[in-house]
Amino acid sequence: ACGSGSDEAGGAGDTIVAETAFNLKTIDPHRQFEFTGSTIDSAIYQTALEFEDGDLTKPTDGLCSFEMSEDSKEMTLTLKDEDAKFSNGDPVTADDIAFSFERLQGIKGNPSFFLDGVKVKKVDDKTVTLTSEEPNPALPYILPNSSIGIVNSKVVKENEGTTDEKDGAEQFLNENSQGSGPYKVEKYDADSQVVLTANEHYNGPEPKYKRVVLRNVSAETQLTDIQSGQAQVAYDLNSDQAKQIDESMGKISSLPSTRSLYIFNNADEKIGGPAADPNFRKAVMAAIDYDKLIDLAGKGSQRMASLVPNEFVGAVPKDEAPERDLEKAKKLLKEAGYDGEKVPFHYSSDQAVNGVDLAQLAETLQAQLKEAGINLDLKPAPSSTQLDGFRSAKQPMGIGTWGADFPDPTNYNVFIPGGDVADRVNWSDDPKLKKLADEAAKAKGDARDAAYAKLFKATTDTAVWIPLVQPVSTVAVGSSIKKFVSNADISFDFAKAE
Amino acid sequence: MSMISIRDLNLSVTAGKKTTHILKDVSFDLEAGRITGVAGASGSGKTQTGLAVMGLSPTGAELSGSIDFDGVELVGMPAKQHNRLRGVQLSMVFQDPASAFHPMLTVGDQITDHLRHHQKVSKKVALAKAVEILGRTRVPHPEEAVKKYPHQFSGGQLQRIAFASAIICDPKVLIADEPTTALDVTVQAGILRLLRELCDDLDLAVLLVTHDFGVLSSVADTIVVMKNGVVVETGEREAVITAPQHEYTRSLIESLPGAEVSP
Amino acid sequence: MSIGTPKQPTNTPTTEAVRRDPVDPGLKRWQIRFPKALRTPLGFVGAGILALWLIAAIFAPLLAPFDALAQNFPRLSAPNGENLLGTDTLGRDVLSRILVAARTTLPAAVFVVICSALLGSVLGAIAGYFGRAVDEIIMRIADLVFAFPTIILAMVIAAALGPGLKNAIIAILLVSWPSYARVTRSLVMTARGSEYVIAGRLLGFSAGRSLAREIAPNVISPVVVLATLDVGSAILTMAGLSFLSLGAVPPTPDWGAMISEGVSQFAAWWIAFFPGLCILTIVMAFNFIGDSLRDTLDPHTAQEVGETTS
Amino acid sequence: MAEATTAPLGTDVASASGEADAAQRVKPPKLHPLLRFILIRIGISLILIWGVTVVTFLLTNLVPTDPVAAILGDRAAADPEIVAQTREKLGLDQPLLVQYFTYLGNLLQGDLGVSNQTRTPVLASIGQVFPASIELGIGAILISVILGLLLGLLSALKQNSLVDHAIRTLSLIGISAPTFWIATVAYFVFFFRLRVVPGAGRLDPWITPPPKVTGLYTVDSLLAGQMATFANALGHLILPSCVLALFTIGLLTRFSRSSVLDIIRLDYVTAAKAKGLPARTVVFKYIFRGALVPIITVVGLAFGSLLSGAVLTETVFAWNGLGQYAYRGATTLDLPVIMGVGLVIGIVYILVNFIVDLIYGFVDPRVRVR
Amino acid sequence: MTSIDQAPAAATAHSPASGAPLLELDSVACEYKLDGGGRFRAVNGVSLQLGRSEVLGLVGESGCGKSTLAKLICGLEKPADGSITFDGHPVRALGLKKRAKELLGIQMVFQNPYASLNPRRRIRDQLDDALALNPDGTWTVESLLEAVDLPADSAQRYSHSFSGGQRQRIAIARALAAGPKVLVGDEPIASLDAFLQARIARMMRDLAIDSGASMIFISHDLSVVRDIADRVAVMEAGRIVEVGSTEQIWNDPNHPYTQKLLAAIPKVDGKGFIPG
Ligand SMILES: Nc1ncnc2c1ncn2[C@@H]1O[C@H](COP(=O)(O)OP(=O)(O)OP(=O)(O)O)[C@@H](O)[C@H]1O
Ligand SMILES: Nc1ncnc2c1ncn2[C@@H]1O[C@H](COP(=O)(O)OP(=O)(O)OP(=O)(O)O)[C@@H](O)[C@H]1O
Ligand SMILES: [Mg+2]
Ligand SMILES: [Mg+2]
Repeated sequence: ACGSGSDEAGGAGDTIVAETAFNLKTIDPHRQFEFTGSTIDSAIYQTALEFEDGDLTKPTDGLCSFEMSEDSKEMTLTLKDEDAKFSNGDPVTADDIAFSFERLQGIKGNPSFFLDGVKVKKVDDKTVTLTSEEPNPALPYILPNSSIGIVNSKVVKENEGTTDEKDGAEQFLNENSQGSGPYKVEKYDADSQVVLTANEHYNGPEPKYKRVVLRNVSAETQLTDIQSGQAQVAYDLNSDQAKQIDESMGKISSLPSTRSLYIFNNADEKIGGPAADPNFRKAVMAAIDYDKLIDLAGKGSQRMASLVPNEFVGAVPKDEAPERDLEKAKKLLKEAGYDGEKVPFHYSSDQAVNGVDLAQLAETLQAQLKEAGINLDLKPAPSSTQLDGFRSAKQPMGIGTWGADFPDPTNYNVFIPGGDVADRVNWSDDPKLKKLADEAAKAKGDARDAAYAKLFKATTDTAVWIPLVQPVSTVAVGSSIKKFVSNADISFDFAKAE
Repeated sequence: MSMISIRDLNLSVTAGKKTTHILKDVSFDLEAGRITGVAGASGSGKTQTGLAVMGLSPTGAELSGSIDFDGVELVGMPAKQHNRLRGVQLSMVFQDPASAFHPMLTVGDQITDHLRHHQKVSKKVALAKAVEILGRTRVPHPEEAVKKYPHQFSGGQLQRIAFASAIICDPKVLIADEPTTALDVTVQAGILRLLRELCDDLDLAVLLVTHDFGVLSSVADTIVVMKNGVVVETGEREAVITAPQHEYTRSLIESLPGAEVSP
Repeated sequence: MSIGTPKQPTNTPTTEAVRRDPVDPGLKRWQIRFPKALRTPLGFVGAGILALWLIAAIFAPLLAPFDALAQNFPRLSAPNGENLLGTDTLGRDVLSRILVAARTTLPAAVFVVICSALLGSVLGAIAGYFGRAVDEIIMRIADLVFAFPTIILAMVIAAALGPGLKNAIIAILLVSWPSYARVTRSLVMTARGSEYVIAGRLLGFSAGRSLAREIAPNVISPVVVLATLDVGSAILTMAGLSFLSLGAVPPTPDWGAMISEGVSQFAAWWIAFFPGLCILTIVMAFNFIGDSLRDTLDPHTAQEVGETTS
Repeated sequence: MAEATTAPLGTDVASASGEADAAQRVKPPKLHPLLRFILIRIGISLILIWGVTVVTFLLTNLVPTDPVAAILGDRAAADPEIVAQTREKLGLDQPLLVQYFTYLGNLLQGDLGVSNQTRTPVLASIGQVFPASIELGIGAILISVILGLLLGLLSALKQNSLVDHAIRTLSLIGISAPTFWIATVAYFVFFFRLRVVPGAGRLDPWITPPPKVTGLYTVDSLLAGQMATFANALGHLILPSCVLALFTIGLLTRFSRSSVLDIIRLDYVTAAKAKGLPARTVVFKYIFRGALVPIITVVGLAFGSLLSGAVLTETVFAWNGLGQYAYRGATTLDLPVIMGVGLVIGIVYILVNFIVDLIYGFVDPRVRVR
Repeated sequence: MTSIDQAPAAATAHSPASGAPLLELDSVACEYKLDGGGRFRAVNGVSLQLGRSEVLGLVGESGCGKSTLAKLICGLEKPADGSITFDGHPVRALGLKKRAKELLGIQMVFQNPYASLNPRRRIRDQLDDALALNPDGTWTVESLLEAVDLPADSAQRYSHSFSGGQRQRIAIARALAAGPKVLVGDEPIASLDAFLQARIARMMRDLAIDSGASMIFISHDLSVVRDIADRVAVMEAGRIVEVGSTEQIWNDPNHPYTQKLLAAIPKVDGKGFIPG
């Protein structure tokens, strides 16, 4: 009665089965803002710019080539890929590019902020310009995002697509993708699975796997499916699970994650209690056993000296990361006058970030801080409730996560007083940081890197945000796939798998 | 010659470690065309005697002695063989007609299933026979009655149906366990008359279990009186009632209400 | 003999003798019956297992070889000489955690069952005794609760109130009272119509008195039996909620949560296997005892209590 | 004696009083009792269903989370203007009662709302996942009814024998085991170690589901004549439905045992034996039929525990059914999903028990009205 | 003399003129709702009187409404029509209320001895409850048990250790303990075996008359009724068809139904004659 086995999986021929625990609201590129959606959209849509071989510091040409004005205020995109065709055979034009940008901005979806303050203008059949009022050096890092995928404007408009809030093309786009990428949607079911088939008009190399089935399953099932050959790609394995995949079953591809894990402390004394005291916060920072956290997050995870991932421009060098020092922690606690009272510690109980289970992380932190005499009162909640509480700035302490929207330090400005996220811990004012931020905004080239590093180092020193660990993004690939591309840009490239 | 002759019948039931003797050396005869009435207070073993003849003693019961049925020994007879006699040669009618029928099966089905099983007749033939027998036991509208369910009949009617079921295979022995106790006196009279009639017409050997001396006095030909599993007196109807030999029988009769006992 | 003139009762022979009860009549009926029930093999085994668990729970701090919260062992080590049942994903001793978990699970389950038995039987008694509108309202609500599968309703309640032992208990309480209400109602209704209660009413008993004096003693033992069986299902539901991470909040050790942790670590089978075994044995113990107890009830009442406590 | 045989056999008084009975009827019943019974049951079911809508509505209003934030996502929720707009669009600014009637109105139009998490209409999603649970449920019910009844019957017929004790003990163990644990252990042993059953899910992932007719893969694949798909779907069904059935087997075994024991004691069974009927007939025609009526009721109840079990089992077997959908809804506090699932499950449960009542009414000629 | 007339209200205003019947039923009717809808008139236009220290037998076949009538008298059913008066007080349906003091003089002995005693309470407690109604009475638990021919140690036991006949005697004792003026026996002997029936019935009569009470004795066993009743009422399908002294009913029945009923009683004469 054996209906499975890796041999048969190989025999399943041109289908690739990929598994992840879904967080999927839509695959309308201009609305999607979650991992699952962008995984799918990056296989369906092409973008104006791309990262060179997945190196997040090197934006390069995609559908277009680009040129940035001296003052970083104007970007000119020139249609480069003349043969690019949408899945219905229509060629990609400058109209499509301009429409896609305008639609992203106009429908006010989650990713609309990407092009905040940018004016889109089609110059001619080959050229589109993007003009910003303020210098916008991050733009080349933003455009490769799959949320800014280029859609077939003609078809989308025919199906209630507009560039304002009246847009009604979402459902159409979920079921009938309008991209020029290697795949198109065959079946969309946000609860259980999404099936992609090859786009026969794709002008790149023809993918070996003509069908992609992306299934919604839990990490533990992903593990057994990879092991048994039921699935070829698994996105959510944690380090312990990844360890169980041996050579015969498949390979593990690890990349530094673009997501950061941190502890937040509320700066308002009424809400934060002890956490509002810098000495207490610094004590927490000194009480954490970072090596153990690295162990928990698995091979390839790294120390962080700020919230900016180590690979990004503006990252603070790893060796400046905080270290454990229990003596110091105890001393600081004494200074803070902390006498062991319980501090509520919030986190999403149902969330794992690149295989780091937040519940486990919280338990680990609780045990570690205990050694310094800090008592955490764990407050787990489903992500949505948890997020609610955090957003309304009512949580004294807890675990936060941030995934880079685009690989540029400006993406982390939200953590500086005045930024959205800083508001959530009632941290409204810090003149010193303000000054550093202004300096960094003006800096250019290599100076920019250093200026931002300085800003974020100073931010970490306040210990409002305590960077914990930069996890590792793991993709397990079954043994039936012999060759594949997996990089920081797209964690697994279905089209290039063989 | 008697149809059934019971000799030194002993019955004991073992439950757990406790053994109770229910029947002790019971002996009496049933004869064709005669009604033998068994009387006794509650718990004296009347029902168990009847069930022993049918081979339906409770599980864990130990039976010894002899029950001779027309030359065949029933005590110790293998269940399979006994089963071939039950319903065919030996039949039984129970005390409460309402609970002796399955509530979810039609009356016609229930009074013919043993006929169909034992005599391998078709359902149609069996039903035709059922209608005839129901007519014989004076159940009103027999053709419709076979299609009805037990709850659609009154107690007296059901008891008539039970008699029909008992005689449908032309048995030689009929055991009636308190067939009228659950019925009103007026209905009782009809049933007693039916019993008498069937016994005479079909030459049945009837064992009538009852604790009602009125009933015995009306239909029994022979009376057996039991006390705590022991037969204390056996004799002709009139003799036993008018001139009881045993002290126990006398006290039973004297305890009856009113002045029905004629001197 | 003239009609209508009663005779003196003659000294008739009587087959009835005063039946001696083998049990000392000085004890209340249910008091003597329960230990008797435990003398059946199943009841005995159940009581034995339960006793072991009680000892384990009470003396857990002494019995547990290590601190159940301390993460100071190598993570995910298989059962060995030091960690008899292995360690979990955070390097905690599984055996110690299992023992400590019994300390929350057992009292919580017993507590929730006592509460829901009280709530349910009071409501059921009111519904059964007073009938009519009160009965309709209470029983329709009970039907409604029945219309949702236990775990789903409990899941929604627990999710709404937030995870945590307290909320899990509230959730289970809210979903489990109706079975008591049903049983009590039907027992009370039977009792209310029964001749001994009517006899009491004819003697001028008030509703309260007849409920408390006449009916309650006849309802208590079935409810106790039902409750015993129900402790098992409360433990199961509680474990189910923790399995769905809606139960006890970490780091409090909890069997359901341990199983769910183990599920993600298939290779480390010991993490899930042993807590599951604990749940199985303890639920079994309660079911064994409850089952033996039920056998001591009379058949009608046993039917009320049902084979279907789930 | 001659007198006795020739005298007219007067009609039984009981039948005569049947006529009196009619005379004593003050108001004859207007409806056929069976029809009346059905109407009453329908009425009760409708009231219950209405109650279910109230309960789901109230429950979800207890949830201390703002659905707007969940709908909008992290970024958009930061904009108070968009938040206010969405609130208005969803009618969340209305009083509770108005919200309830809007909800009820939508329900009547088959609109169960849209999931906050996936933006998929709840009804459509339930249409997707429900057949999966039904397939699993039917599999489990079949297994548990067949095994449960047979074991119960066997156990009762051999009361107090070794077989009886063994069956009773096993069924007690069956209802004591946590389903999710058994599921995990079974999956580990039978799939992971022994590989005798296929893995999680309803089909091997690379197999295209058969064209949807009923949504049950086994049935649909047969309809489409895809034997390989059928075999695959059946293979996937076996382990989860066995695991799920474990509890209900125990339940039904115990119940049918006690039900059969009750029947065995009855006079009509002795009467059947006294007719010399073969044991087979006595057992199946008389005992079993009598025992079946209460058992049908329990099958209805068992259905409820199957749904409960499904939540936990489906999680382990990645069975994309109602249980998993409910679990996702509950853990993400996806209100429309929770309400939708609660409603559907409540209605299904009520319907199943309505049908059970009807069967009860039809099977038992003494149609009973509560 | 036992009495329950301790309540002043009962002793004063309503004191009935001597010679007035103790219990009077005036064209009483009772209806039951039927399962399938509609109503069933179980008792219809019944008028009856019960004098002091009198035993009235009520006979009729199964289902004719005897128990319903008994319940009406005790206030356990609501009359659809007519009125019942006890000792000058109207008998009202009990409902969920506590029974009115002045009606406590009506007590009942039920048919099923296995259900009429509380299985979870000691016999003594149950008797004490009844004795409490009648503090001035001469009865004690011990004397009651003696009167019904039970060993004194019975008081300490629970009902399950008694046989049917013994239980019925306890039930009689309980009813007597309350010092009733009317004792209603609803087929109190029906579930006993034939040899016990007469004995228990006679015991009931003696105890009731000795304590100054009247009794309504319901039975479908005519010979027992003949044995103990002063007057007999014959009931058919919810109506009383004939009332008369026991002698008159037996020797000279007027109503054809009564005649039929009497004719159906088998005689214990050993003559082999089937009645009816
Ligand atoms: N299945 C059984 N197992 C054990 N003892 C039994 C069983 N059936 C009956 N007895 C006992 O056997 C004795 C005789 O019972 P039986 O039923 O023959 O009495 P009976 O004379 O028919 O009484 P009744 O007039 O009450 O029907 C009683 O003491 C009874 O308790
Ligand atoms: N609660 C009830 N609902 C409907 N009908 C009832 C109810 N109680 C009794 N009846 C009917 O009323 C009629 C009289 O019943 P009752 O119990 O008074 O008869 P009875 O003379 O006491 O009969 P028995 O001798 O069998 O005790 C019967 O036909 C019965 O079916
Ligand atoms: Mg008998
Ligand atoms: Mg009656």
